[in-house]
Amino acid sequence: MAIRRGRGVAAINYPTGMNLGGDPTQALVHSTPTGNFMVTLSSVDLGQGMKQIMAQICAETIGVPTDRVVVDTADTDTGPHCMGTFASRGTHRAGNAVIQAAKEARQVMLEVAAEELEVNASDLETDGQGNILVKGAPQKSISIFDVALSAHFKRGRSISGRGMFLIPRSYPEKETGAMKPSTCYAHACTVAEVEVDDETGEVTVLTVKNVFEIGRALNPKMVEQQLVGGSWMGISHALYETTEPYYPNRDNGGTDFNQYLMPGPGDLAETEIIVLERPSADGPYGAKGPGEMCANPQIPAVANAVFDAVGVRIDTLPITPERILRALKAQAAS
Amino acid sequence: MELRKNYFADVRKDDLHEIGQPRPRSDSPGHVTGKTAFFADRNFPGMLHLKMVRSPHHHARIRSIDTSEAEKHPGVVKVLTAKDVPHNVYTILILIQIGPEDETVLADGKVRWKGEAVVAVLAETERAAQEAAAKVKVDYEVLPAVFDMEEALKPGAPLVNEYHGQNYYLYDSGACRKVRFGDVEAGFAGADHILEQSYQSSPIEHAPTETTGCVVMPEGNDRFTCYTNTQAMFFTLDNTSIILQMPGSKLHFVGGTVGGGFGGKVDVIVEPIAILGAKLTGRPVSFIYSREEEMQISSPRAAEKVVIKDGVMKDGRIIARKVTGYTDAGAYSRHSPYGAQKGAGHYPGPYTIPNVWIDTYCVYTNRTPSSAMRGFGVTIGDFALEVQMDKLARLIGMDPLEFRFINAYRDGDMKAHRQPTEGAALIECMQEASRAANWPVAEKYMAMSSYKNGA
Amino acid sequence: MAKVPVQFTLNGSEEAEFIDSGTTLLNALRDKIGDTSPKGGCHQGTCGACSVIIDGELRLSCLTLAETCSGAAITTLSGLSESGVLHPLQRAFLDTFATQCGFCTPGMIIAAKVLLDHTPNPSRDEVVEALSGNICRCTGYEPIIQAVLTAARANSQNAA
Amino acid sequence: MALALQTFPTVKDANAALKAAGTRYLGGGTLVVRAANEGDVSVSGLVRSTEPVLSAIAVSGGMARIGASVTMAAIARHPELGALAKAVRAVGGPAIRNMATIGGNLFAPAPYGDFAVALLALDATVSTDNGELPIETFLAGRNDSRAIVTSVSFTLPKAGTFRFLKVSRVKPKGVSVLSIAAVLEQAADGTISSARIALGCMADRPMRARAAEKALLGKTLDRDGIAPALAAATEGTAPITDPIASAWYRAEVLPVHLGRLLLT
Repeated sequence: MAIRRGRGVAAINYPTGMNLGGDPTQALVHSTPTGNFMVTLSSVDLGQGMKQIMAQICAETIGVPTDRVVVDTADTDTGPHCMGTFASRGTHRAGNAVIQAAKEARQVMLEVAAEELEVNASDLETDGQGNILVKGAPQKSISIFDVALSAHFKRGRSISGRGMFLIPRSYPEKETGAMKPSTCYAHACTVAEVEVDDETGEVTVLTVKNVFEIGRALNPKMVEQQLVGGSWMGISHALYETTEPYYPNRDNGGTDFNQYLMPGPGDLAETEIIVLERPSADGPYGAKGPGEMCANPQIPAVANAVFDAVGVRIDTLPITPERILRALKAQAAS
Repeated sequence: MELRKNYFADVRKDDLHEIGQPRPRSDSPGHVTGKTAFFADRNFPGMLHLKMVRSPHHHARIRSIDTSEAEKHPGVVKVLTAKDVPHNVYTILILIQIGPEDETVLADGKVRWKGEAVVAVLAETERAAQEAAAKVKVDYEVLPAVFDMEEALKPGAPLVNEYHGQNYYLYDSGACRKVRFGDVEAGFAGADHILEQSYQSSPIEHAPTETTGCVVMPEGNDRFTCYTNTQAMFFTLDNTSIILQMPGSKLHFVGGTVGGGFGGKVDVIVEPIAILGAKLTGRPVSFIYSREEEMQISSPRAAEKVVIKDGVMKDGRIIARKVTGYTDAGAYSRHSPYGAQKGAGHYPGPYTIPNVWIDTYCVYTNRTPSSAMRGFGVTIGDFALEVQMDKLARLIGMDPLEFRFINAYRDGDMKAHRQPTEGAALIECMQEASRAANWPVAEKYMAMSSYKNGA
Repeated sequence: MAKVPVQFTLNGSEEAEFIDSGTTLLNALRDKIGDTSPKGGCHQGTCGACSVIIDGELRLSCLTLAETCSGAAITTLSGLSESGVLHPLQRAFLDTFATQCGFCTPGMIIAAKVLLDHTPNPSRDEVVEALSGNICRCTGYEPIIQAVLTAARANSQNAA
Repeated sequence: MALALQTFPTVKDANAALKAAGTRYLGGGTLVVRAANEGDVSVSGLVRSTEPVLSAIAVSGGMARIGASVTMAAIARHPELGALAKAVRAVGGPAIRNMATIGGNLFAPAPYGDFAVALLALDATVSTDNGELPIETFLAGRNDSRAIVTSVSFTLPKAGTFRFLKVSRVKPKGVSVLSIAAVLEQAADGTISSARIALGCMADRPMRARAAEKALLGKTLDRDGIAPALAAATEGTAPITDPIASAWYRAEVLPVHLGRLLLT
C-alpha cells in the first residue's frame, strides 16, 4: 500500500451577470417619516445574503447605518422587475439599481436638509451615522431623522428614488462570434494538495489554497461564506458528484443524500482563502459576482493534483476511486 | 479568510462606512430561531397535494392514457392531462426570444425522457394522490432512445425533439455558436507541439436542502398567490402567464428565503401546473418535489464534452487553440442553448491566444433535461481548459504555474470574441497563490502586472 | 380515515391533537400544531433538517410516527430560546456566520444541542460525528463546526 | 387505503395482525416509514408491539441476548457490549442510531445493514415466536420471513478477537462501499485457530467469506500468512452495484481492505 501525494494548480476567470446582457433589474427606495429607508425589489435571496448586501449598499449610498435600511423583496405585487438571481448577477445588477435609486432619494434628502439648514444642497455631506453636515462646518448639521420628518410633514417632499440597471444585450456576430459576453470578470487561482491511495483509488484532499479576486468584498464575512462553501462544492464536483454514475447506463442514479455523494464534515480539506479586490468599473462599489466562480478552480486543481500523485489522467468527471483504480491498473498493465 | 489590501490599493477607496464592513446578516436571527418562513411553511386549510405520474421510458409514444380509476379513488379531486393545459408547449427562454417552444407541461402523445411529467393528480392528502397516481394507466410504445451527444448528431439517430427537427439547437450561426479569431490552422502549422485532448463530465445535481416547490392560494378574486422558491420571480410569473394564457395581473408571486438554489430553481416547472390545479379546483394546492424528484427529475447541470486542440511553442506560448464544446441539453432546451452560448464567450479561458476557433453545440438526447447550475456554461469548460494547461506545461517541460503566467491575459489584450481585456487580475491571483502555496516561480513572473503598462 | 389522539409536551407545553393514523411527527408538528421549525428536506431520513429531541434523544421527525410519541417530551428549535434570550448555540451560529440559506440550520442546532447536553466540551471529531447526519449544501460545514465549538467554549466560560 | 398503525402489547397479537395483506412491522421506521413517505402504496398497515422483551438487553454467562427493538444507540451505550461499539457506530448518524433497531438491521438491504454483518461474523441466533434460526439461515430467507423477530443472541467475542471495518466514500457517516466483520481466534503460537469473516455489500445481504476463513486457519497474521485468504476473499461474492460503487470496484478493493483489517 502506498499513499502518494501530489499537488495541482488551476487559474480561472468568470463573467459577472447574465451572458450577453439584456437582463434588467429595478429597485425603489423611499424613506419612512423617521428616516429609515425601505428598498423594494423583486430579486430573490437564495441564502447568499442578497437582502443584507442590498441594505449595506443602500445605507452606504444614503449615508445611514445599515440597520436603518429594510429590504422588501421577492414579491411581484410590490417589487419592480428583476430578471432573477442567477449568473452571478444579483449583487452586480440589483446593487447598481439600488445605488441609482438611493442616489435619487439622497438628493431629495439633501435638498430638504438644505432648506432646513439654509445652505445649498451641494454643500452638504453625510457622516454615515445618520447626520447631514455642512462641508467644512460640521457643527452645522441636522439628523436624517429630522430631515425625514420635515420632508413628510412640513415640506411635502417624497424622499424616494427609482433605480434601473440594464446592460444592453449583445448579439454575437454570426461568423466571427464578435460579442460582449460580460462587462467584468472575477478571477481565481487554486492550489490543491491531495493524497491518493494507489490500491483503492481513494483521494483525500489535504489542503486547498484559494486566491480569489472578486472586485470589492462588500461584506467580507459574507464573501467568506460564499468562498468557503464554494470551495467545498468544487471539491465535491471534482471527486463525488454525478446523477448517472455508470453512464451510458443510466441506472443507479442517487435518489437521496446517502447515495448522492458529497464530502461530509469528516472529509474537509484544510481550506485557505485569500481575497484580492480590484474594483470593477461598473459594479456597485466595484463589486463583481463571486458566487459561482468560487466553486470552479478546485475541480481542475484537484484533477491535476491526482495526476501529480499517481501519474494517471482522469479526464472524465467525477474523478472517482473506481476511475483512478481502473487507470492505475491500465497503467500497470502497459 | 484574508483580504490582501496591498493589491490594487491605487484603484480602490477603502474609507467607506458600510461597504467593506462585516455586518451581521439580517436574515440569520430568523434562521437560528426557526422563524424564517420558507415557502412550504405556509399551510392552508383545504390544501390539495399534487403528485405527478411520470414516464418510465426514455423515449416512447403514448398510445392512450386512462385516468378513470384514478379519478374514482377516494380523496382525489382532479386529474390533469395535457388537454387541460391552455398553452401546453412552451420554452422558458422565449421571454428573451430564444425559441422555439419545445417542451410540454404534461406529455402530449410522446415522452422524451424517463421521468417526464404525464399526468398530475390532485388529492386531499399526499397518500391519496400517491395511491391514485399508481392507478393511472398509460399505454406506451417504446421508441429507440439516444443518450450520447455524438451519436445524437449522427445522421439516422433517433429524433429526440420534433420541435427542433434535428438533435441540436439551431443558432443564427448554424449548428453551433462560433468564434473565429486569427488563423487557427496557420497557428497549428507553426507550433512546436500540438496536443488534442477530450474531456467529459456527468450531470450534477444542485441538491439544495429545500426541494423545488410551491404553494398556491386562490384569492377569491380571480387572482392566485403562489408562494414559491423560484430564483426568478417575474421570469416565473411571465412564463406562467403564457402557459396558462392568463393575464399577468391575475398572478401574484411571493418568494422570500430560498433553501438553496445553485441554479436549480430557475426552471418554471412546478408553478404553472399548481396554479392550474388551484384554478380548476378553487382550492389551495401544494406541489413540492420529493427528494427523489429533486435528485433525478429536476434539471441537473448538463453533461458536457469538450475537445481542445492546442498549438504550443517550446517557450511556453500557446499560439493556437481550437475548442469544440458539446452541452447535453437532454430532451428539452430549458436554459441549455444559453449555456452553450456562454461557453463560446468564455473560451479560450483567461489567456491571450492569437489564433482561436470555437464551436459550441447544444445537443438534444433522451437524458433528463439539463439547465443552469452554479458556473453554468463555464465550470466544466474550466476543468477541461485547466487540465489541458497542466498537460501542455508538462509536454514542454515547464512549471505549470509559470506556463500560465506566460499566457495570462492582461488589460488591453484582445480576446477571441473581440473585446479588449479590462480589469484583469489573473496574474495577481497566481502571484498570491505562489506565495500561499509555497510554489515559487521565477522573479520575472512575480514582477508582472495585469495593468496595461505593467511589467 | 382513522383519527387517533396524540398527546405530548412540545417545548414544555402540552399538545393534544387528533391526527390521521400514520402521520409522521414532522407533518403533525408542521401542519397540525404549527411548529414549522423542523424542515422536510427529504422525508427519507437522509438530510437531518427535521431533527427534533424526543425524551433527550436526537430523532428524525420525518421517520417517526406521531402516535408513537404519546407522553413524550419533544424539543424543537422553536423551544431553544427562553423568553427571547438566544441559546448559546443560536448566538454562536449568528456570530460565526454559520447560516446561509438557513434550511439546514434548525436540524444542525438541534443535533448540536444534544451533543452539548451530553458532552459540554466536545472535540472537533465529536462535533463532526454529531453533525454527520445533517446535510448542508451552502457552507461546506466548516462554519457550522466552528459555531458548535464556539458555543461549547462560551458555555464552559460561563460555567467557570 | 391510508396508512394506519396498530400497536399491540404482545408479539403474539402483533404476529396475528401481520397476517393481513399490505401490513409490515414497524421497527425504528428508518425503512418502513421512509418507504411510505416515498410513495410506496403497497403497505397500508403498520404493526408494532410494545412487549418489554423486545427492548431488553441481557448479558450473562458470556452470552448476549438483545431484543429486536433495541436501538443501535442503546447497544453502543451498553457497558458489556463495548466490543461491538465500532460496528454499531457504523450505522447511520446519531439520529438514525437512536431509531434504527437491531431487528430492522437484519432486513436492511445492501448497502445498509452493516451491523447485521457484525452479527453474522458473531454467528448470532435470530429468535422469533416460531423458534430460533442461525443468522445465516435467517438472512437467506429474510424476504419471506413474516414472523416478528424478537431477539438476537450471540456469544460475546473474546477480548481482542472481534474486528470490524466499514469503508465509505463520505465521512464520517457515508453508507458502505463494503463492510467486513471478523472474529479471529489465535492459538498460543499466534496462528489462527478459528475464523469467521462476514462481508457487507458483497451480495444483496451479508455473507460469509468461507474460502478466506479456511485459508486463514493455521496461518499467522502477517503479509505472507494472509495472502491465501486475500486471494480467496472474493470467492462466492456477487457484489452489488449502486450509486456508491460498482460490483467491479467492490470486488477489486475487498482483498485490499480485508488485508488492512487483518493486519491492524
